[in-house]
Amino acid sequence: MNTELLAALTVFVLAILCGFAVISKVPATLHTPLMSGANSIHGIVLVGSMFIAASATDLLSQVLSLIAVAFATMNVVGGYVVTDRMLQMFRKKPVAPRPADVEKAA
Amino acid sequence: MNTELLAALTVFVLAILCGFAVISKVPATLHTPLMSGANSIHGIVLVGSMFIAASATDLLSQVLSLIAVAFATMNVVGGYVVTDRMLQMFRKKPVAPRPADVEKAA
Amino acid sequence: MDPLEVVVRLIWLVGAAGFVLGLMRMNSPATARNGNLVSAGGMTLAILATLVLLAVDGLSATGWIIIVVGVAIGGGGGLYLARGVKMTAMPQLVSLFNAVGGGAAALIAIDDYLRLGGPGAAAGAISLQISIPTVLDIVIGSITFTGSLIASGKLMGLKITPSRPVIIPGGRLITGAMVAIVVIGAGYLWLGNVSVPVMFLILAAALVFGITMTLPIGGADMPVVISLLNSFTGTAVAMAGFVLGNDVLIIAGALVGASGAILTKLMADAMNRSVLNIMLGGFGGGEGTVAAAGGAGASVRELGVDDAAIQLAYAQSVIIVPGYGLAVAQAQHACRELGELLESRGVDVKYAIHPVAGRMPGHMNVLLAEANVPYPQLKEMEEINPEFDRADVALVVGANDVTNPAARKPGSPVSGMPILDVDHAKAIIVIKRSMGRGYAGIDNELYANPKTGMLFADAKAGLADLVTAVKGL
Amino acid sequence: MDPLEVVVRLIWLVGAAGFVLGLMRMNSPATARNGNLVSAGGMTLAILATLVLLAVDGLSATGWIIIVVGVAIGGGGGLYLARGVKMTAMPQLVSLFNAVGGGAAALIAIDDYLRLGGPGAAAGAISLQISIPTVLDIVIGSITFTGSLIASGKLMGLKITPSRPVIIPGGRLITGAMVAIVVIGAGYLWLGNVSVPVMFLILAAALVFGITMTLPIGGADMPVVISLLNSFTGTAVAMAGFVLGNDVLIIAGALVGASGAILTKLMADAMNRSVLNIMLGGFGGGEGTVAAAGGAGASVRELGVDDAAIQLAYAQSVIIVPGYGLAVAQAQHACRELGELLESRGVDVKYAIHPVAGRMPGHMNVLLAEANVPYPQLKEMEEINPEFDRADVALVVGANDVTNPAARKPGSPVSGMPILDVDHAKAIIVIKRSMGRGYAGIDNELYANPKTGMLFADAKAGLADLVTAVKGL
Ligand SMILES: NC(=O)c1ccc[n+]([C@@H]2O[C@H](COP(=O)([O-])OP(=O)(O)OC[C@H]3O[C@@H](n4cnc5c(N)ncnc54)[C@H](OP(=O)(O)O)[C@@H]3O)[C@@H](O)[C@H]2O)c1
Ligand SMILES: NC(=O)c1ccc[n+]([C@@H]2O[C@H](COP(=O)([O-])OP(=O)(O)OC[C@H]3O[C@@H](n4cnc5c(N)ncnc54)[C@H](OP(=O)(O)O)[C@@H]3O)[C@@H](O)[C@H]2O)c1
Repeated sequence: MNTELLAALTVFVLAILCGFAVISKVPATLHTPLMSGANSIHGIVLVGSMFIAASATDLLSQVLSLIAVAFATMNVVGGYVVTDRMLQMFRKKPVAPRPADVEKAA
Repeated sequence: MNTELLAALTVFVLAILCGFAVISKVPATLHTPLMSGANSIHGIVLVGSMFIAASATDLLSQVLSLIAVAFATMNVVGGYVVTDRMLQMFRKKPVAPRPADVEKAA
Repeated sequence: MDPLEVVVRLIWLVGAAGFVLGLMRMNSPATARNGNLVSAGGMTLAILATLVLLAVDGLSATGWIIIVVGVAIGGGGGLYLARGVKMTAMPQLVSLFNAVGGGAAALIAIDDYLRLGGPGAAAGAISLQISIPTVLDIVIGSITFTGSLIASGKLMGLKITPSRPVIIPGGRLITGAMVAIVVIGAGYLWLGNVSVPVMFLILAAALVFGITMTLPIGGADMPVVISLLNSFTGTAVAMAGFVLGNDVLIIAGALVGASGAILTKLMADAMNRSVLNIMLGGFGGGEGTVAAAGGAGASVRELGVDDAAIQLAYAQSVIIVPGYGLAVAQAQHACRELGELLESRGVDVKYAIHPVAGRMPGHMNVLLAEANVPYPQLKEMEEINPEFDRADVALVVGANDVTNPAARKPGSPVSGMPILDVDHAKAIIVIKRSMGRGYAGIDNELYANPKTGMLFADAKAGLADLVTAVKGL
Repeated sequence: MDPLEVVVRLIWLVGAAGFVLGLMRMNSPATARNGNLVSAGGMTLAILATLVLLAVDGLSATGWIIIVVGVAIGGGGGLYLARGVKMTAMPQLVSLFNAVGGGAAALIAIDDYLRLGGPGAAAGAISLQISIPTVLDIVIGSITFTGSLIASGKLMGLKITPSRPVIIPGGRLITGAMVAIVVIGAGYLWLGNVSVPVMFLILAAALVFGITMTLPIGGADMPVVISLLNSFTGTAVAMAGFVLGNDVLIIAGALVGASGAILTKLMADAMNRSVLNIMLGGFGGGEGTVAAAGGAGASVRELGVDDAAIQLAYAQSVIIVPGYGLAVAQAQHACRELGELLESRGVDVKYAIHPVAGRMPGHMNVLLAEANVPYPQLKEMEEINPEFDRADVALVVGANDVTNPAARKPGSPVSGMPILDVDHAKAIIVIKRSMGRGYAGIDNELYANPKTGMLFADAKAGLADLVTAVKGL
């Protein structure tokens, strides 16, 4: 085993431990948003997809990497937007109308 | 910056994140044991102390590394033992006497 | 390493830290939205840094086209779907996004394998260090891809993927065969052989496995299944990171893999199920079991709309208990209307939200928030339970299991699940269509309680009738 | 990398994982003890693997001697102290262990610097990559070393380190000068200069800084200070890891550095203080302020021992509220005796444990457990507070701030701190020596409450008198 792989393994294990530790006693109502938030994070695969797109020379590779980039971007963009929409539902208080708005209405 | 340092930095940052995540809503009664438990962990400096002991050639180095090894071992051994003693206080229920003990007493 | 690469890697590290800190903040309602933004910020940084690196390294015109077109298609599609979807359809969308993420991860490994083992490549063995993560990435990514698509389809109630458990004739056999192909194929490749056809065979088997694994599971269990597949995608992405030698993929992937696993367990625990049980297809028939009308419905008291309206209108305090039936009937707006009407008559109205009412965690919060029910009226289970003692009427709308007193006694499928103490109220009105059972498929002795009156109706129609009746008083 | 080194590094990784998982389990009382064992297991693995690596790499005889002798001395000493210490003296011991840990980390950097920059070394610049962590390690490690020793001494109440805040004449000036020396020295070395004397100058300044930083802080704030220094040691160890290029030191050190920082904040929050405030020496005079006898003691009702004994003996239920005074007077055994006596007469006795009663978190749990008070009788604040309404007598033993109703109103130093609702009991008996104030240095209007009777006595003597009196009834 070379140094690089060992370093990669170390990083892998530490990230797993982070993942275990990061989820603590979450109220059940946050389970779905949290799942959705984690779902967006693996959209990072877009970085990898861009790398294979950059080095694609034959047609097959180009097609595969195009699909990969499109898929990954969908994961990222859709994931974050839908999570944000879910979480909007959970704001503690309805935002008080700002004075300016009230004036306008009056 | 070379690859090695970058890898070390990555590991450093991930471990910090682990540290942040690992402490969640702890009941106040566990604060002291938790502090003591973390205190034992940095006794890992014993590993480093053994390395400098192994490569010490002049007297000054030898003395310094002897102190370092002694200090670090004290940190490790004392730390874990005292933490364990503290935590013994927190067991939920007094352990029921085992049947064997009861018989003996009878 | 040239300075640009060092900087890019440091930015990736910052991005990864953003993911961790973001997830941490998403653990509590007050900071959750901000946490998602932190995570998104980390993602943006990581992607921009990658683009700069590629640009400086001289990305070819074709490369640019692929990336721009891909981002445009994927981003546009994702945005369109995420913006347009109804609140109640969000879980299926999450599952869809999860599917494409897993697909992208698998594609990376496939592409890599074609380069190393394809016709144009230099002959020679592929080191274990590459072949292990490559095969794992292909297998896990493909299972996630088809599995999540099926899960999504089940939640949408598509014809080809009905929400009830689908028993395929010989399904176990097919699943078994697929597992065998994957295991043997992987072993063959890891022994040092290089073969593109075998890789494709593994790919195909994993895709089929994803389907046969998910089809037999009932629609009601899907949230847990989606969470599990989400964790799988994380693992696949981490494997892609090993294939490409890229730290940020490894970190983010492992993070999601691990946190997703914990989350899956929490979700299953909250509804008193074990993950293994769900994956093997347990009692989770969901609506499939509704047909079995309650045999214990011996001494049930039926209530007319007008009687119910009078009870509600002249109560001091009413607690509304929404459940899955409210969601199915899309009765949230009717529910809010009734609540407002009662409030305007001076009745104190509150909503009791059980954590697993409905079919996804937070289902009721999302529904009622969509209908603009004021947030302070929504009460979590722990908060509202002591108040049932003082409530005049508990109005149960399409909820069943979450009110079932059988949960307090051992020996039933819901035993041990904390429930809403509806039976402590002075009177109970239950709106549902029949004596049909809920998700757990068991009878509810609450309905036989002398304090309980049953108002048999579709939730939406029943609530609308109540509104009319109260207005007429 | 040769295979042995690979294996050793993997074992180190397993050890590090043990630390994280151990800390995670230490977050909840049920798993805490097991968590400490997991962490200790990881440590054992890491150390044994290191020994094997050194042995195979041909450790010299002198090397063996240093290690064996060092381990024997340190391990023996640590074990002796940890086994022998009284429960109430544990915080000072933790601080001592923390001091030696920081010292060891500093020694590693000192040794390394002597090798690279000392007379025998090849002349030439030391790269920033080494000089930055070396200097940081020396500075942080030394501050921790002396700072923790002082903190430990203060808690032991040694003459040279009295527990009250010590104001050194010109202290700020000295502290400022030390900071200047460290900053200038570090800058000098980081600019590429190599100089052992400058390194020793920095070392000396940091050692002095550790003393002048800690001396002015009151003994009562020490738990927070120790926790902060603990976090410092973690950071120093991580720096030692950078110096030696050793991952396991980096991981464990950073882990402790970060978790220690969070813990410090939690501890400070629990007693309603800010970390900055504490470090700059706030109101934390602790017993120093006791002298200021309460001026508000206008309408206080004094109670005789016999009256108090009658109230207690004929009550249905008594809640005992222990505080710092109980700890000072070492009255925990007398307290348990009284509790048992009352129980034997059919009185229902419970203990109300405020999370920050005493001078360290968990102080009361530890004390009462040592005196063998049955665990089920110890009630946490949230659990016991509703029960005061039904209690006949609340017996307050040497507690003050944690019962102060002023906390419910804004504008006092304790405002916002959750308190024990002692004033809800039908009658209140307070045992303390005088009208002296508690840690926060403010009066307690509870004592002026008509329901309250004051029994002025040392906690131990007072409780013993009560026992005698109750027996005589
Ligand atoms: N929240 C989650 O995350 C989640 C996920 C998966 C599973 N679950 C499980 O789902 C259950 C949730 O409990 P619940 O009380 O909300 O629901 P439930 O126990 O599943 O009961 C729903 C009831 O609604 C009635 N209903 C169906 N359609 C209706 C309509 N159009 N109008 C009026 N009533 C209608 C049904 O009775 P009729 O047929 O007589 O009308 C049924 O008994 C729990 O067992 C939970 O463990 C929850
Ligand atoms: N637990 C922690 O982690 C921690 C750490 C640091 C600070 N603190 C702070 O410490 C305070 C703890 O509150 P507390 O109510 O336990 O204690 P307290 O408010 O400090 O009051 C202790 C009282 O005990 C009395 N006392 C002293 N010696 C005594 C003796 N020998 N016999 C009988 N009584 C004696 C004193 O009054 P007399 O002089 O009249 O006898 C004093 O008023 C809080 O303000 C908390 O924030 C806590």
